[in-house]
Amino acid sequence: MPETRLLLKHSGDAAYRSIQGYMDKGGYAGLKKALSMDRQAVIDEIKASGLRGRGGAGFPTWIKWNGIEKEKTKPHYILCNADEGEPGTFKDKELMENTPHLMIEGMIIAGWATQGDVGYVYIRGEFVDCARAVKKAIDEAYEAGFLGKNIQGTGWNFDMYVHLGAGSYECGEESALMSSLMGERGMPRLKFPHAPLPTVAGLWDCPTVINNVETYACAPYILVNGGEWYATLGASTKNSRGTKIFSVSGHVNRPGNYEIEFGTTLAELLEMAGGMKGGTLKACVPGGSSVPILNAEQTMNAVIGYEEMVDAGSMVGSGGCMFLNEHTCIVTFIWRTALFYARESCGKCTPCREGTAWMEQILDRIRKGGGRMEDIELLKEICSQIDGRSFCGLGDAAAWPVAGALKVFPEEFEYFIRHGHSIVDGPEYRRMAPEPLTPAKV
Amino acid sequence: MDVIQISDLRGRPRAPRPEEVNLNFSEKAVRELEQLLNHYPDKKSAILPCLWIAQREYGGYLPSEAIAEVALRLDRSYAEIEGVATFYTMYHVGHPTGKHLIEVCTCLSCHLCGAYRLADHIKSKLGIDWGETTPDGMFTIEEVECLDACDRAPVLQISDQYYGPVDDKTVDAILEKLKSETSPSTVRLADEIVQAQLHKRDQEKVSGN
Amino acid sequence: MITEVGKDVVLPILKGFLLTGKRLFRDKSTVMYPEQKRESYPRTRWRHVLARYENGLEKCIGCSLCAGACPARCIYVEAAENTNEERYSPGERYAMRYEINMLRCIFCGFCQEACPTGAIVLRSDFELADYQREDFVYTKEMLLEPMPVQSER
Amino acid sequence: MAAAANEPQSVILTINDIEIEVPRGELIVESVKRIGLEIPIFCYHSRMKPVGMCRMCLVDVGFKQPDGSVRMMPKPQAGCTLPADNNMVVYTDTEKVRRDRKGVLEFLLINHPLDCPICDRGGECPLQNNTIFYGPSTTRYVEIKRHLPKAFPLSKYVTLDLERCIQCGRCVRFTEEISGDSQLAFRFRGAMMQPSTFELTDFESRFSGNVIEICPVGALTSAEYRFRARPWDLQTKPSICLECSNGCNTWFDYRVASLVRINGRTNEAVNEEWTCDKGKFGQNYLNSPDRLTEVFVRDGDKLIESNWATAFQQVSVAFQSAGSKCAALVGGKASNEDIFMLKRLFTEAFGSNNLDHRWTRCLPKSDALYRVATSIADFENEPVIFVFGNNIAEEQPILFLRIRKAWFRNDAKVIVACPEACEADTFAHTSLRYRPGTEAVLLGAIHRAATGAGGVDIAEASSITGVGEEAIRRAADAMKSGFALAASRSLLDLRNGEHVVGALSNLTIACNSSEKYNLFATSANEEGARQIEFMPSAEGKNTREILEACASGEMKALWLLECDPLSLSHDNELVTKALETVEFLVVQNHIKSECVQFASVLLPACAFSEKDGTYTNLERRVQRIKPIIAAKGSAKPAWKSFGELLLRMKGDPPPFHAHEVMQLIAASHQKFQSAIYENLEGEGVVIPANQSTEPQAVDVEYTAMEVPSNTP
Repeated sequence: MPETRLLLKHSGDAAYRSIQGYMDKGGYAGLKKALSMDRQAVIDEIKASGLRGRGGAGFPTWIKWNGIEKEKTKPHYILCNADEGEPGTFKDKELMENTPHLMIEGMIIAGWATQGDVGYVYIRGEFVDCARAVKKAIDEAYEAGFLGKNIQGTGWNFDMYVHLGAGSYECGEESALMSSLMGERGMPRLKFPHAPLPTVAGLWDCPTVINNVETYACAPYILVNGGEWYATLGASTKNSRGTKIFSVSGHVNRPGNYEIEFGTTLAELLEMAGGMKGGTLKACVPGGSSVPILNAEQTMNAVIGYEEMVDAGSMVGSGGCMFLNEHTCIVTFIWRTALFYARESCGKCTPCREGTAWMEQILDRIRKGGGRMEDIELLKEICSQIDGRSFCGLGDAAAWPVAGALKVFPEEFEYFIRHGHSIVDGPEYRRMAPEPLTPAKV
Repeated sequence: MDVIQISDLRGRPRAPRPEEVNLNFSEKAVRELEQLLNHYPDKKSAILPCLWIAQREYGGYLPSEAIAEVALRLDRSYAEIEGVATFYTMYHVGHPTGKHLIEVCTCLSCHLCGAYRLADHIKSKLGIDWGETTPDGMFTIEEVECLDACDRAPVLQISDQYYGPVDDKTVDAILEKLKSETSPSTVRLADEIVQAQLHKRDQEKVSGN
Repeated sequence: MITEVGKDVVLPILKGFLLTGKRLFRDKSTVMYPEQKRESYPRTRWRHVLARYENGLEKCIGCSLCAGACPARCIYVEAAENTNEERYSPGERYAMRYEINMLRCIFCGFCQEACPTGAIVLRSDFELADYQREDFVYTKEMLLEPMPVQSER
Repeated sequence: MAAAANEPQSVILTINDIEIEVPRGELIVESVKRIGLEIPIFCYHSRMKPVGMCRMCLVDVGFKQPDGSVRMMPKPQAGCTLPADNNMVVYTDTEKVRRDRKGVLEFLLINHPLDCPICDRGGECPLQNNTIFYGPSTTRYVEIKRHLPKAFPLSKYVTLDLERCIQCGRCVRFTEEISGDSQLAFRFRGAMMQPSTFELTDFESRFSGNVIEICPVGALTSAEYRFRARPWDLQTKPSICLECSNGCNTWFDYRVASLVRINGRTNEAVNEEWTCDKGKFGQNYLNSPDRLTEVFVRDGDKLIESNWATAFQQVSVAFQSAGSKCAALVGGKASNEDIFMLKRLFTEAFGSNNLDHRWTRCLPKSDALYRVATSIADFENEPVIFVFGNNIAEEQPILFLRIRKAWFRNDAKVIVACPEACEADTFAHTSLRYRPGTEAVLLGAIHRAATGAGGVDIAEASSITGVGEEAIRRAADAMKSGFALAASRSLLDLRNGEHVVGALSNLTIACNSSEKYNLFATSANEEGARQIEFMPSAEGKNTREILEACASGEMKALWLLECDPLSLSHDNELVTKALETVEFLVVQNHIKSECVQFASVLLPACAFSEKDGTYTNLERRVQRIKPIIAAKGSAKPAWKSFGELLLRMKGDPPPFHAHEVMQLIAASHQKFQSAIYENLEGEGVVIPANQSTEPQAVDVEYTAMEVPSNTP
């Protein structure tokens, strides 16, 4: 299947960033339509579309929207998770920079559907460009009367603010993001069934809708064209509907964002990105750093879809697809992944705080040539002790890639431990690996 | 092993009393904070934005006076503010950075595209290691986790700008350009972040009240 | 009658003398204590000693585990903190007072077993007799090993 | 979690195949205790909000499906955060759960220094215990452990060892949720996360001792207890704290007859399980060399060591010759038994009624003004609380915790009126910072604002007190439909104390809250002395009159029991003159005080840890103490010495045991009948209040007083 540009259709168009250019291309029509509809009808439309959360977990969006109390007793908040931090993912960045109004329109639609009062766009601190673009778009939307008091004469008031983070991957986890927005350390909060859902008690204990940038950006299209139309996209898959932006990076010729319909294969995606650079395909991390790694054979057979990817041995995740060429040392790559999680663990729960650091220490030792054969078994054990035992998903996300790589590329680890250096070598490998390089040949 | 004597308590520092804290925010900063407080139902939520303001006001990092001032302005305890500030990597708590902070992403995609070799180049050129500052106080180089610009790997961030993909030559050019730059990039980044959160109508709201 | 007397009385007496007579010509097993001393077995458990490291620092850290393990409750430990100027043991803690009541001690060796640093050891010195009850409370100074010769603190 | 109104309040769940009924929303970790099981925990603490950080309490959870099958959840769940629900199925001891626990403990131990032999927590350490029961026997960790500062002196009382910390957050949550000072917070993140004060500055808190007790490892240890003993060296007995009038329950740990440390003992009605630093660290006087252990009698300029017989001889002669011109004053640390026997000695043997236990400047006659109606525990459920006068966190720290809890848990509106900045301001609904001396005016203004009549003009009061009109109205608004008053008798130390207290009483009457009027005692057994009526009857003299009579030479003999008038009275000049002038002065105390120099006879008394007896706390709860360590020297319980003196003088058989004294008290004071010793095990007994008639409004001058700048 070729690329299906929906959200990214006008991404290259500079005029599209301003409200005038956006409205010229049919922007805010979805919102206007929504405002003319009953609130429940909007949610039903989303339900019909089969839209699922694009942040990584793939939770059906309409359930969140529908979960907000209909009889309002407290302020309702609409929260946009723009704290994109997953290594390999950069789709939200492009969406916010190039099509900020799309996301804002989606948030206002969500606000209308759930009687929202205030919307917050939580953008990671590094994304200053995005924040500027979103802020400008919000200000424009106010002037055009899509935000503020008595929106389009409906009598409904809705405010929206930009909030910037300050450097923490953990804040991309929805409850940690709420903690961070409320001025706390970005640590996750108790989740259902241990505490009420955010739709019941989220920000400041009030009902809160929280979605990813891409999820919100889909809403205007669904409203304009109808949920049923949206559901026709990706109909070849089990339960994944619509389009998904994949951020392709690594050893490919044309890294960038590619929007595809569900049901496309990873091989087609690789082709869109211009094929491999510097060697043949060795492995692929299809959905951001936290998903299990696939080898070349699995990659070529994988179909993109929430359930289909699980069958292939990995996950859609947030769509950060990294292709690795034959000169990549999997051990070093996995060590770097583990280092990322050890540095970004918030420290709240024991398995993640201690386990991620321990895994990193072991992999670092192996990478420096001090590995022991029993380390492989130990790493597997540690992974199983973290997976599912941690407070939030970060622990699981730290364990999956390590466990996955040990399953898919056991020979690489064994070779490294036995010989004290990597199975791959050459200038390409040396260009990648950090100091100190393994002692054997370099 | 050195043991800190329990009996050496007389010299222990105590936290400053509220009246001992100097409030150094400029008038502009106070006004900005006032506007930002309008965004949230409680004062606590403004901790992150307020720390950004403080980082700008105190010259690109957060000395203990800055923490104390933020705590006082938002009615929180010092320890809590310090806890929040030390959690996030973009706040530089306690010690100043160089005038220009070069943040090199070495995470997965950048690692695949040779970020470590690039970092080695910068390190040897400036003669410093991760987290160190050049003797003239111009540059600090820091390793950061994924900046989410993997399509431009290897990428580095200076102030609010991303540079990528970069190689040794472009890095040299960037460093040259920065040397002539007068305003500190750390302050500029904090300022940009504060400005990005100040909406047009905030001013109206505050002045309208 | 007479034969019975001979069998039951005289014969055993003669047998006894015979044994004594035989032993007369063997080597003597008696040692001339205290001039002579018998060799003790390697695991003999007698008088306690507080050991030192090679650099002269005390091994005892005053953890009181020996006192906790002691079934006779005969050990008393009071700990204190090392300072950089006045250092008795490595780390933070040392035994300021260490006393064993030898009258109560049953030499079971539990203290040695409980000791995490191998500081309290039971050695072979068994001459523990004394004249005053008070003298049986062995203090830390009495128990400590002498300083190793070559080292300086 | 709030249950919907129409849902039943209890749920039925299955734990390890045993069905039990528990209240809706109860946490699993509490529910399993009902069937005698225990889930290992570190971060969970029943008095704080659950956080689920340590993951030690992971259990297998599933739900019964309508068809009867059980669907287990794919991941283990934290028992400390999971509320019980219908159809829930919990397994606490499966192979999987055991493996998870082992895994968590392995993680916790990889960076834990295992310096248990020198750790003060060793032997009573939850981490040790859990490791023994659930943990792995060896470690697979071969890397270098994390190294951080050890034995860092966080404050005078608390030592921090960051290597031992398992980041459970109990201490951080304590300062946030319970004590409210937020002195501790986590710094940094991930593996380097560490609890600390702001830049490791001094840990300034009134309740810092509690974090030592709740720390599940030896990360926070007591600087005073540091290396003084191991748990197995210690003997532990229950006791009561006498540092203020709260009567907190404590564990008294001692070794070879000397106090080593004090820990909080659970009494839900009094202190829950908390102690304040005054109570936990302020008891070292028991081991002090200043303790009075022998009898001394005066010989010219010198006090010479003597014996009880000589002392009794001299005392009986002196007091008999003084006739009714003798008096007795007691301080706050005398027990009910001491006070009662002293009263008996004076009324029956000396024929004097010059007795008093009050040391305040004003000594109002009306008993109604001394009322205490609300119990400590009831404060938790009061919707509106008016804290008036001095800093309550200073005077009654544990009561302060209750009031804070009322706000934290139940959203109570707390109105704080205090002349200086105080801890209660941090959660006050309205904070009224008045100028010292203007108490009555402020109360008058609130009275006017709440009732629209009486009191004083609000605008005028605002300018006198320095409290904004808006604040006064806001406070009055919250209070007018009823409030519970928390004020202490130190208000009577004000020059116009009687008017201030009268104004408080009038305000409660005006707001229909006279049954929630509380004027709390400030010292340990002040309330007990009041209940035993250790006060002058009609012809007797009160404290001030006694001191004046002593100073003028009219009073011939004075007996001071457990008190130091020089520190208790506001008028040191008068006290010095009185003590110098009075002919015969008996000082009976457990510790040498300044007035020893004036004494004719010095009698040693037992401290609370050495005697049997009862104390009555501010809510009239009678609590028992038992002798823990032997009396020092020839000291004896004060009541015993009074009994012996009574025997000498009147031939009355003396009581041999404290419970006999209590029976005597009960016989002469009806309300003590419930407080006989058999009833005093456990939480103690609250004795009924005096039968008083409906409180009447009193005439009050709502005027300000000049306060000399040097007195607080």
